[in-house]
Amino acid sequence: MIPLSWYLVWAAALFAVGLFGVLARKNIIAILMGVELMLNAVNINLVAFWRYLDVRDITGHAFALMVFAVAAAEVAVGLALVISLYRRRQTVAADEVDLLKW
Amino acid sequence: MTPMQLIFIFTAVASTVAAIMVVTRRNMVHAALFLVMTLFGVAVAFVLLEAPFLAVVQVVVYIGAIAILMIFAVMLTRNVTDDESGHPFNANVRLALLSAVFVFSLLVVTLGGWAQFSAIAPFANTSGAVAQLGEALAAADGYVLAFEVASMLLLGALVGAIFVVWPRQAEND
Amino acid sequence: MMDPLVALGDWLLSLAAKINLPPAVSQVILYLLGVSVIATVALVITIFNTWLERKIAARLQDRIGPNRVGPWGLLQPIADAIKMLTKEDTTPAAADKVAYNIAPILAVVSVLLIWAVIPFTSVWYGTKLNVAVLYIAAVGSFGVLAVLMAGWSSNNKYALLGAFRAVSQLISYEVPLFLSLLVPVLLARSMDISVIVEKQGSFLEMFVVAAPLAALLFFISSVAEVGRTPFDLLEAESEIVAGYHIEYSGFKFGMFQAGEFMHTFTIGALTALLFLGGWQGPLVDQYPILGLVYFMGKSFAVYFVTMWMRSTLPRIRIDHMQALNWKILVPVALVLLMLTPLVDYFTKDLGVLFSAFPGSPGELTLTWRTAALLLTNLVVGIGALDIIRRTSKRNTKARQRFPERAVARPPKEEAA
Amino acid sequence: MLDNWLFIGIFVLVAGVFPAMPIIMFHLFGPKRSTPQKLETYECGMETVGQTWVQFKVQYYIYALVFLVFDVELIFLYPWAVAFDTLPLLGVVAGVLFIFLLADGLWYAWQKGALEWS
Repeated sequence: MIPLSWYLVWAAALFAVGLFGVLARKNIIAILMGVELMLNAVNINLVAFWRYLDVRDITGHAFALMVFAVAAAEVAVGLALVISLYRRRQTVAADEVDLLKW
Repeated sequence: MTPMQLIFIFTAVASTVAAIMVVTRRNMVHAALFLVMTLFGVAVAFVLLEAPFLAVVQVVVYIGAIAILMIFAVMLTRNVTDDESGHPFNANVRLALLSAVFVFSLLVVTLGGWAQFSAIAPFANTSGAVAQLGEALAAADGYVLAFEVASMLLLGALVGAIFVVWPRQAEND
Repeated sequence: MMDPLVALGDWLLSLAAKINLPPAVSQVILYLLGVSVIATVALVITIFNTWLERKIAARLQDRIGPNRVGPWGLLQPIADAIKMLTKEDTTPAAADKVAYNIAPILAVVSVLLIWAVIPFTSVWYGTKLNVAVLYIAAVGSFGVLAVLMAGWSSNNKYALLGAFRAVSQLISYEVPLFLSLLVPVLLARSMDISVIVEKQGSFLEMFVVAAPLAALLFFISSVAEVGRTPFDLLEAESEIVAGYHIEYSGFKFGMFQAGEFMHTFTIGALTALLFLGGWQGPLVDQYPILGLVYFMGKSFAVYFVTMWMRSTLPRIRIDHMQALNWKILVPVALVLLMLTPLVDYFTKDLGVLFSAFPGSPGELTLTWRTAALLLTNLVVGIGALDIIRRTSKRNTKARQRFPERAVARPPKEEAA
Repeated sequence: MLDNWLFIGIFVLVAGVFPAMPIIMFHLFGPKRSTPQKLETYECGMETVGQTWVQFKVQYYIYALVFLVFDVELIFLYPWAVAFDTLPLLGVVAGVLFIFLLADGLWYAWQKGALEWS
């Protein structure tokens, strides 16, 4: 059977890859994809803890569902901002949009 | 090595490789398709964890809706100069790689010190999880508040996103 | 009476045990056989349906239909397949090769996978999932992905535009589809299709009686999901080039067509299972094999309605298509979903009130509940129709201010 | 329970092989007489003008957006419907309120004119 550690290490790897995407990519949509990867890694952990620690406690499931809702809301608003930005500035590169820098 | 372990390793490796492709591909549509692969791998993991409800939810929400929305956004914003040529990374790529490796090793080391790190799943009947979840979501001592807050959050997201993306009169000409 | 297929499975398992196969391996082999049988059945039905559809469409339009190849043209599908095999397989030079080749496969897979959870009789089924309804929804989302991949990878303006239109139609109609799928789940308190079928034992227990509006919403939005007439504006062959599969030829194009045909029949099967009681029917307890007859009969009845619609209704316009979805189907489904649980909850214990009267309380509850739900459905449906009629009256008034110009009217009598 | 999903997994593989087989066979044995003209993008015989990329309407995004929000909200409702028998009145009302909030979002989009296809 699969030990819990496998899931945790895999989730950590996905989280790290997502983090790299968020930090390194220029394209804002790619950054949002990185965020999705990180949220998925969190979800794997939540469900793995539910399965391996106490199945009767449904908290892991409930919070995984909340993560789905948050991910959907984040993507909806984030992509709306990207599209709105693109129509005004003709760019989707994060480092060209630094009006809020100062 | 049991067949289940083999399936897990295959899934984990495939989806991690796909995730690496997601963050490195220049072509954003390819990145989105690799994202679909990764998300499907996570759905398989949910099945292996005996949470089939979350597995199908993963496919419905992520592949059926979020990935489609992403591809739509990529196509709505595709810029001729932006995706095929040029560097996909910003100036901090080395720093980003370093911090990603750091976070990964930190997580593994921290979790490795935990007593139940290599626990084996207890034998349990998980078939009632969906009904239990539904009950918990609507129970006053459960997550009814989170349930309604999720609804408000999504309502807010919908209203906000339409407000942001809907063209104003001045922009139309 | 022992079921022949179950007996066959047991016999194969015992045979495997005799030659010392590990039980896991024999299990996998048995599943592989079962899967192949189900997939083959689905494909054979699809092939038969291509003939049936042309024949029935022809009769509805006062034609004869295929009648040359074989008796009654029965071998026509085989002739079509051979024709398709002799076509050249072209991949446009500018296409994205991998996505271009995966898309047609995905289009078929997304429909074929639904058959894994369809119960044919009480004992013949692929598998029982406790999340089967959501599984069907999940599998459908791969179909959307296939359309998007096909359109994008062709590297063709028309294909991409067609894919965008197709996807916006597909995802729009998924909303009322999911909403109306929730009603049978709510009434059966289970997402397992086998359980949903078992709850519809008698005629009055069929969910189409308790929730006719939900059944109608489900049917309309599924027909739109397939993109059949009257919702076939994605590939309107008489108006635009072809939609998202413009660059596909030969067998790859055939895969999209096969997926569409299979999907149409699958909708018939799903409607039969979720709302018409699937394999349930008289005498099915004694002879489980009768369930197959009932299930197929109901499925083909619904399938016939889709064909009927196809050959009689004109194509809908794209703005009407979106308006029908967002302004009629979704609001109606939402109102229905708000009322159904309330009515269900308050009629749950109604039988206790009437327990003084003769007749068993349990049955009485069921009848009362069904009647209350039916009434709710009718009120919502008639109310929606009324609102639609009133708003459309407003529209006719607006139209009267700008009367339609006659295109070809004969000169008036007095002028002559 | 994993048994059922083993069946689904095998079904996924077989369902992939079924349509792939004729395509591969067709690719191997089908006629191939391609010319550069044949492999050009099909645009009714005209030369292709410009990039494949064309400016799309924001409308498409709005429909996808409303779909996404409805999709996620419905996911919450399915377990609620499964557990319906055990719910107290408060739970039932919570679910109905949930659907009502869902309807609110649609109403906003409608009022905003975001649902019109223009």
